[in-house]
Amino acid sequence: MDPLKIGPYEIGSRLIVGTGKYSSPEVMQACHAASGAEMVTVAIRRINLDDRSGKTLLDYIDRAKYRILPNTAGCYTAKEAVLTAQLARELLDTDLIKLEVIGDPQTLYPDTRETIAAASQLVKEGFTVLPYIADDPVACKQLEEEGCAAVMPLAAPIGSGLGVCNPYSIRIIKERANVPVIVDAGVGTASDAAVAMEIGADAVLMNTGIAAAADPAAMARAMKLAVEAGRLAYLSGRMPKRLYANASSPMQDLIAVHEP
Amino acid sequence: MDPLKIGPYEIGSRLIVGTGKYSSPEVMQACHAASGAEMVTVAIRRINLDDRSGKTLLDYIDRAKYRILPNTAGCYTAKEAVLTAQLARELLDTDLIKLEVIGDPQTLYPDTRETIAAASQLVKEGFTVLPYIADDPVACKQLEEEGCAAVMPLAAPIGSGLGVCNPYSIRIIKERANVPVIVDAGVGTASDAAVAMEIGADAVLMNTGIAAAADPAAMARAMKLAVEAGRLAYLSGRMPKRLYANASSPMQDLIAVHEP
Amino acid sequence: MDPLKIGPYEIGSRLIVGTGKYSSPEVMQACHAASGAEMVTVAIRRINLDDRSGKTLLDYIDRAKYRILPNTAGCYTAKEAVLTAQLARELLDTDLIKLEVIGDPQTLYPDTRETIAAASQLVKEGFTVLPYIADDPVACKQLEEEGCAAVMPLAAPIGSGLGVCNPYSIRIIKERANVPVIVDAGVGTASDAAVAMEIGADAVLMNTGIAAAADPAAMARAMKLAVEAGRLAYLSGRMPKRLYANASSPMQDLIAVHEP
Amino acid sequence: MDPLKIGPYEIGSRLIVGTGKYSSPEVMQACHAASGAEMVTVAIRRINLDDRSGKTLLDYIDRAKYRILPNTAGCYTAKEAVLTAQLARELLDTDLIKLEVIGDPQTLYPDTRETIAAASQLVKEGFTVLPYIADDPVACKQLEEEGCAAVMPLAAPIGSGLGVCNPYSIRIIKERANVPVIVDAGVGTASDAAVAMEIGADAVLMNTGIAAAADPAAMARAMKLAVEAGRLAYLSGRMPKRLYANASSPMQDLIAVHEP
Amino acid sequence: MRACINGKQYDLPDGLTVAELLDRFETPRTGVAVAKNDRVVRGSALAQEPVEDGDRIEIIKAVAGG
Amino acid sequence: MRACINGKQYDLPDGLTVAELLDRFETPRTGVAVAKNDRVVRGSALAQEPVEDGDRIEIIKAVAGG
Amino acid sequence: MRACINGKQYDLPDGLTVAELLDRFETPRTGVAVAKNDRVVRGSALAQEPVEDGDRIEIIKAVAGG
Amino acid sequence: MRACINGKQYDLPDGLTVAELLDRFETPRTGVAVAKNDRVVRGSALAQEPVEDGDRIEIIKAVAGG
Repeated sequence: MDPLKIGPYEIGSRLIVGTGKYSSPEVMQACHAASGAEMVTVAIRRINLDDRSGKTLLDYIDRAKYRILPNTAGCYTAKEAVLTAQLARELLDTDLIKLEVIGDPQTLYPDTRETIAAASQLVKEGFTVLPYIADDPVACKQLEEEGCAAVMPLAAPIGSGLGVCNPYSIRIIKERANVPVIVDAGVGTASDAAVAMEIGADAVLMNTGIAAAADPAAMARAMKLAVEAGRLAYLSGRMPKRLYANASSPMQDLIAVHEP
Repeated sequence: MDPLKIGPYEIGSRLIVGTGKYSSPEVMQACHAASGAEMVTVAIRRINLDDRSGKTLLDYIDRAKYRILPNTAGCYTAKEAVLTAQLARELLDTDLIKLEVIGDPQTLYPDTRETIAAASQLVKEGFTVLPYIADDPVACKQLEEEGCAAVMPLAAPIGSGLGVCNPYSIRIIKERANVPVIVDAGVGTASDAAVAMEIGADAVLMNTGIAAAADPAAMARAMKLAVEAGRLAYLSGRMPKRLYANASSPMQDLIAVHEP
Repeated sequence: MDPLKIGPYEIGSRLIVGTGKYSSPEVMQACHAASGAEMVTVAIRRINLDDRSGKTLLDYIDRAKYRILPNTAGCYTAKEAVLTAQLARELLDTDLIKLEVIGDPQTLYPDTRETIAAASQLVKEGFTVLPYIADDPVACKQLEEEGCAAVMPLAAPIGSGLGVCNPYSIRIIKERANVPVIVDAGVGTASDAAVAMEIGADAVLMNTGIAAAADPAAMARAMKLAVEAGRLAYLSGRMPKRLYANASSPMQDLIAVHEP
Repeated sequence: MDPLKIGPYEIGSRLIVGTGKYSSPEVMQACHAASGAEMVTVAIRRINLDDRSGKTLLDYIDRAKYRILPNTAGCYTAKEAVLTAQLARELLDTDLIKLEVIGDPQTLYPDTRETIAAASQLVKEGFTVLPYIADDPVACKQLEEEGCAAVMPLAAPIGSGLGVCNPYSIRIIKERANVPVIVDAGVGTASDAAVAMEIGADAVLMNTGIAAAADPAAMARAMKLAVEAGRLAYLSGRMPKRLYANASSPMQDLIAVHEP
Repeated sequence: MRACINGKQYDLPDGLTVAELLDRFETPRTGVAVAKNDRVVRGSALAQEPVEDGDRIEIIKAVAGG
Repeated sequence: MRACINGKQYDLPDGLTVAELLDRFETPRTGVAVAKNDRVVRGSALAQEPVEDGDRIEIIKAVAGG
Repeated sequence: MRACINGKQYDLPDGLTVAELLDRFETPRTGVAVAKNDRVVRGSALAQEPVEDGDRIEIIKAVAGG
Repeated sequence: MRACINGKQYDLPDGLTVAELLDRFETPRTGVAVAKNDRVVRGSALAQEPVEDGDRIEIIKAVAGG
């Protein structure tokens, strides 16, 4: 597949996957491998001061294989998100940040104002900012103008698995964007990912669609194939749709039988 | 991908492709290779008695690689279809037949009565019958009871590229079938094929979706990947859908910032 | 609303309703009144020889207000359907018959072959035949050619409430039909009925969509309004769709404010 | 239909219509009458200092029949919108304002930040604010918290006629809202309006869907009926959907015929 | 003699007409229709139409349906 | 003195009121509203409100819109 | 004698076999199949199968199709 | 002196550095990052950065998330 450039970075796979909700770190590793992803997201949280347990998430991610994309999930304000991003940079030595500033815990929709404010600040501080945002063409354009390296409109609510609820808005966002459009959140099955890519999305970011499948590793591979299929179909130029039929076999030179 | 059994035959790919509408035999060969298909359809027509031209379609199909599925496209009656099938068997030394008895040239929808009558006759004559039929659960069940090796409901009119117009009927057909369900006709792009497979189709048969793409070989590969993706997703057990969000990152242990 | 001609009959309402599944005859009467329907369906069944109970269904239908459309629901063969139609004619003194020959009890999809055979016979006997059929343009055309006064393709399985599952097939059927197209079965809510009429259906026949609503009489009125709305919208010629916006207020002569 | 309360106002019709894009004031008046609307929108623009022409828009609106809802269409900033609203109040002696602060001229999507800022200011000044906004549950909730009397998420881009592109987001917005949800923009035909109301929208605001129809007055009536139908269906409690059939006629006591 | 009425075998006196059969079952004349051996018996013929040994009689009415 | 009326510069005599300005342009008093320098001028104040050099005046009406 | 080959009437010498007919039209033996009067003529029988007056002969091949 | 570590108040000896604080909690140096009063403390500065009365300290790590 043609590689994707996000700011200064280039990744060979257009599928970005999360690290959340897996039954075990080993299952997560199997899914990461099956997905073919080269970028994985992680969250930033307080350590448990009373817990001395050994292995941490990072022990299960081979950073030679996977570029880490820390997120600001759970932040409700620009200020929280900015500090979380700064800590992530210090912790992971990366300027990549998946900016996520949510407005409420039921829908996990972004707070557009806080997201733009945080993006503006983080860009000034030299971050490569990938903001999670509603499928709102104006908000996406404003984030691009603030200097974000990509925009990540949602396909559907985080963890809903509803797929691309509004292909029109995603298509409008893509047609007007000068940065990569990464469909983030809501992908539930392989065809959802293919649809997103066929609309023109440059990549898809998902977590629950893989982690919550009955066989996560098999679904991870399905998602890998679907993203490639959708990308290829987008580049191939699909046939035009028509209401009526159009024979694929010739309609002349047919044999004749004797009417009884 | 898990192989597909159709009557006595087993094929490794769940994508069956046509030979029609290609700009050249070489393009067709490239598409066949890219599709990974192991079964290709051909039509049966009168030779041109005045034409001495050399190469024929079969010269471009390596029968060691591709099993040939002759069709009865263009036939309007059971009698025409049966004789066409008999000629195909004589010509190609195969008992496989894609039974197609159409009702009119605009929609190319099948004539259900003639299709069932022809299927009944051909099964008696030892053919392995794959009938093209409407997305009609009763007609599909009747064809199965007549002894067809598979049923091939349409996703949309032949050559329309509309995709799976009625996922409910295809799902009902699959849930009740004891023979493979091959979605035939109407697939226009990769996600259409993935959707068909996710509903539970055992395979997809297409021609125009590949041949009429701007880059047919690239689309052929997209279709290959989409069929595999859809099959895997079907087997993987997708996540349940929900209207509201479900966080993929933990909602506790977030950092706090000092309110200004 | 413009009246609908079905064979020799003309009805003022394009909504035809059933008499089944109501909690009481009084609820049924309230729904019939609220629906504005002028034609109602009834089924034909054996009397209970041991039951001397008084009132029957017909006591709750004012035949001055409602034209009765008997059906052959439950018949699996042409022969059963024909005798049922003959008994209905004797009983109700009408040549109208909703022809229904089903193929199985789970999907209640029609048996196309038996339906066409029965239609052919009933037309010869002078019936005004309204056949329930799959959304199959060829079967619909064949029934028209057999002399049916209308064709009644299903929107979705009987009692499913899924609405118009395949608008493309219904549209094709309508564009090619020379008799009224009445969408029968599957309508679950008002917008389903409006969609069917906007596609061009000449009428809608429903039962469960009204009878199984929490407030059947209110839903009956909703269906009446929806059928009228859909019919009017179809006749009005809807605006063209476009992906991008088109201002409804002028974009010039706006006031200016002083930039701070 | 049950009346709708918007802040201190109550309107008997849940259809609000525009005054734009009509071929003549007389056609507009006919459409207003046919729509049954009690509230109509107007825009605010500079007068033409060189034009002495007589009649103005207001001469064609009977304010005893129609409550006027001025809009701030065309404004790109909160400051422009606020001054436009203040001028509208002075001009029309109403505190009602349809707040519209757009982000770009191609999509006419709202600028969420400017819209919220303007809403906050206008509420402080005692306006009854009805903001046009994206189908963004967080933005809608924030506008409610700012004191808006209703929220007006778009169904699709203004003038696109695409209908409710994302029923999920509208449903989420409605389920969480404590003020009326008025679906504004994008309705193209009657069933679109019915769908919006069935999801739970409290009203629908449209202009192009009526004005750009081939027969605007007929479409205006279609929209009136569709809004009523959708509202009634919503209140009636639709039947549950099911994949398989459910007979509406009894399956017992069928007649038997003698097998030949 | 025995006849099959609505799918059940009944022992009946000889020389019965369909009309008399309906009376036996206290079935109203109106609101019902009758078929004998897959052929409709017109209402006007009920009083003449004999019920004979082995006959299959269907007596039907209209019921609620969609 | 010069003032900007609906986005255009005009040379105007000194000591003009907004009401007089409307008269100059033969603009009806009803069906219009006026803002001066981003602040609405109430109808009751039109006759008193002066137009001064550099003022930005907006005179608006209702037009067809959605 | 006259026979109908692929829908067209041809005047042909008597006593012709299907094999000879194919040769006449310089039609290769492989890649084609033949039906006479709605019945397939097996390849092995082409040399024996006579073409007679009024026969309807279909000579077919595989072509591109979906 | 008292400081707030990850949202909880702790009584701590005076003159503590952030590095010493981490040691107190047996927190590994790697795989964590620290902020003091809403400003990140670089790893290289942990040993110098004092913890003072009323400080708000955040010690974070990477966890599974989407």
